[in-house]
Amino acid sequence: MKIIIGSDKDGLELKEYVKDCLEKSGYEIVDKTPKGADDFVDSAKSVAQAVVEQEGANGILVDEYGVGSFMVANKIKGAICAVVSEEHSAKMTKDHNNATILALGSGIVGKKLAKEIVDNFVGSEYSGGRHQVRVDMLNKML
Amino acid sequence: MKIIIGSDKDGLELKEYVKDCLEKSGYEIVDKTPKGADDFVDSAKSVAQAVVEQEGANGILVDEYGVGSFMVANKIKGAICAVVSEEHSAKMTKDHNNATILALGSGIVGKKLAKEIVDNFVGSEYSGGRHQVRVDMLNKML
Amino acid sequence: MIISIGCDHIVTDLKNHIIEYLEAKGHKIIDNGTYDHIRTHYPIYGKKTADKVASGEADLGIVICGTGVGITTSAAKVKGIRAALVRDITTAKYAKEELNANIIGVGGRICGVGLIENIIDEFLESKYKENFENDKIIEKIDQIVEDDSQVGDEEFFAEFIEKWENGYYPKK
Amino acid sequence: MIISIGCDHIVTDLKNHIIEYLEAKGHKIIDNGTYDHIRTHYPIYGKKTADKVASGEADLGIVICGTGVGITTSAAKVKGIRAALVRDITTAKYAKEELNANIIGVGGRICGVGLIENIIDEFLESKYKENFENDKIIEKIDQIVEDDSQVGDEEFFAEFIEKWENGYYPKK
Repeated sequence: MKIIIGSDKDGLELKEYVKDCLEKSGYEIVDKTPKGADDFVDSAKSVAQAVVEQEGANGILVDEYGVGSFMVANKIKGAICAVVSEEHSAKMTKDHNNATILALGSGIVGKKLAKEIVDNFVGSEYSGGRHQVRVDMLNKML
Repeated sequence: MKIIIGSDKDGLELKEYVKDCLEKSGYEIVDKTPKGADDFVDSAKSVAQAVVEQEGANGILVDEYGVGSFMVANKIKGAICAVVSEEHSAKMTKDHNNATILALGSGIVGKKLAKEIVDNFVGSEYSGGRHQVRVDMLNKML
Repeated sequence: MIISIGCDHIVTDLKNHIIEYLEAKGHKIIDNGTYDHIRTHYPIYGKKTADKVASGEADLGIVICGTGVGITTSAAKVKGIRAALVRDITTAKYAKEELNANIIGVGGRICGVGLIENIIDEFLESKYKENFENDKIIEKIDQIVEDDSQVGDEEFFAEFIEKWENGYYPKK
Repeated sequence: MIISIGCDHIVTDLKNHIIEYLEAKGHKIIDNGTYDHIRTHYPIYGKKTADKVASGEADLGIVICGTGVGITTSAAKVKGIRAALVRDITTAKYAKEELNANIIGVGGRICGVGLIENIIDEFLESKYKENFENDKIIEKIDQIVEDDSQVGDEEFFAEFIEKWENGYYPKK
């Protein structure tokens, strides 16, 4: 699976850590912001657009609180982004919401927790079924 | 208020950050482990014992998950330690449980969240009243 | 304050509790449903709740589903909405103070009610800190979506609701 | 597995839900109370729950109160108990795998039920990773308390319960 990542300057360190972990797990990483974008609007937009354009790709966004990236990524048509600080939501949002983008706050989650969240997100799959009507609704918006 | 702090090596960086924040807020800090203890058993025991001995002092413990320090500090008679990763518990445990020691996990909480948790903890007060019977029960234990 | 609120069928009881909690504090609530536990679809209620905020009918909005992700995402996709999904008070405060968030989302199967009450308190009580930096970021966020024709369109999801009722989607 | 469980009056319904959840998975539950919503004191139930684990009557224990702090602290103060208060699955896994925690605590007003179920699943399913490092830390923790005379003493809190009933403590 291809994982497209990006962060602003505040999220740079955690993004690098997450990137390392994912590379060690064998994922193909596309880093949209190797030096950190000027702000989370830029990083979130570019990652969300790239994820929407590439069938099967996932995205990971980091800024200081995560919530800014969440706000922005969901403004891109077809993007479903979850900001998460525990593992259960990371799994469930893949399974139920077909979320393809995960946002993390570097000032909110520590590295051990961030790694588990990311592993749960990239390791889970959308289960379809009844959930598809809701995903179709989200995808019509904007 | 005097705040007695300690960490193992994994918690050292977050402990230093918390220490800086508290010093800037004007608290008197006693650092029991300037270089980080060998393990969280040592740091938690020494901070918990010091807090119990000094009327009015509070303690803060950091290790990678926080939960090890919690386990250990509560083995000291008279110590009431809360391991916390959000602000509401940080307030409530002071107010209701008369907790005097806070444990944090450096791998679990980010710095922004850790600072808010610490501020809520040191800024709250025990409300006594009906809660005292429970605190008396805890203090009889061990 | 006038607060627009919405939820899915997983957390209706929690939403009712929050409505009582906020009414006791003197707020006026617009309850966009859902009103029972019959299976329904979170984007309906996320959009309805957000539409009221985008149009100015409500000051702020609150959305709740199981994890919070689905309903807050649907709210975030309404032009003019800056929706914050949170699990801590620090982020709620930041979102209001720096990003002037106008919708807060929480997961009712993720957060307990004590923490949720405190998150909502912080969100309602914090004030936006107006300054050049914050204004600039907010303008940048708001400019991503140009078209506002979806705001207030109550028939927007009709095609999907009809398909659902006609058995187009599996019920499992 | 035989699981010892306890709660205070704030979260009795949640405890009952967790008991059903675990019984459906085939576990045997020892329910140490409290059994209703009448105001009581968390250390009574934390200690009772922990005593069953310390004595070997139960394999593992679960304790719940509002924030989890009070009841988990009381469980932690029983000799032989390694109690972990958590709000995420990562910490639950760590506590079991590295510290061989035998009691898990959660806050019912802090965590939602979906997250709590997952935390408990992880705690029950993870296995202790026996190795020199972990064994050494655990021995160090267990050696802090020598006296085991409080374990199983059902009259231990009697003096405080009597004082409470006689109006020694304020009811506010």
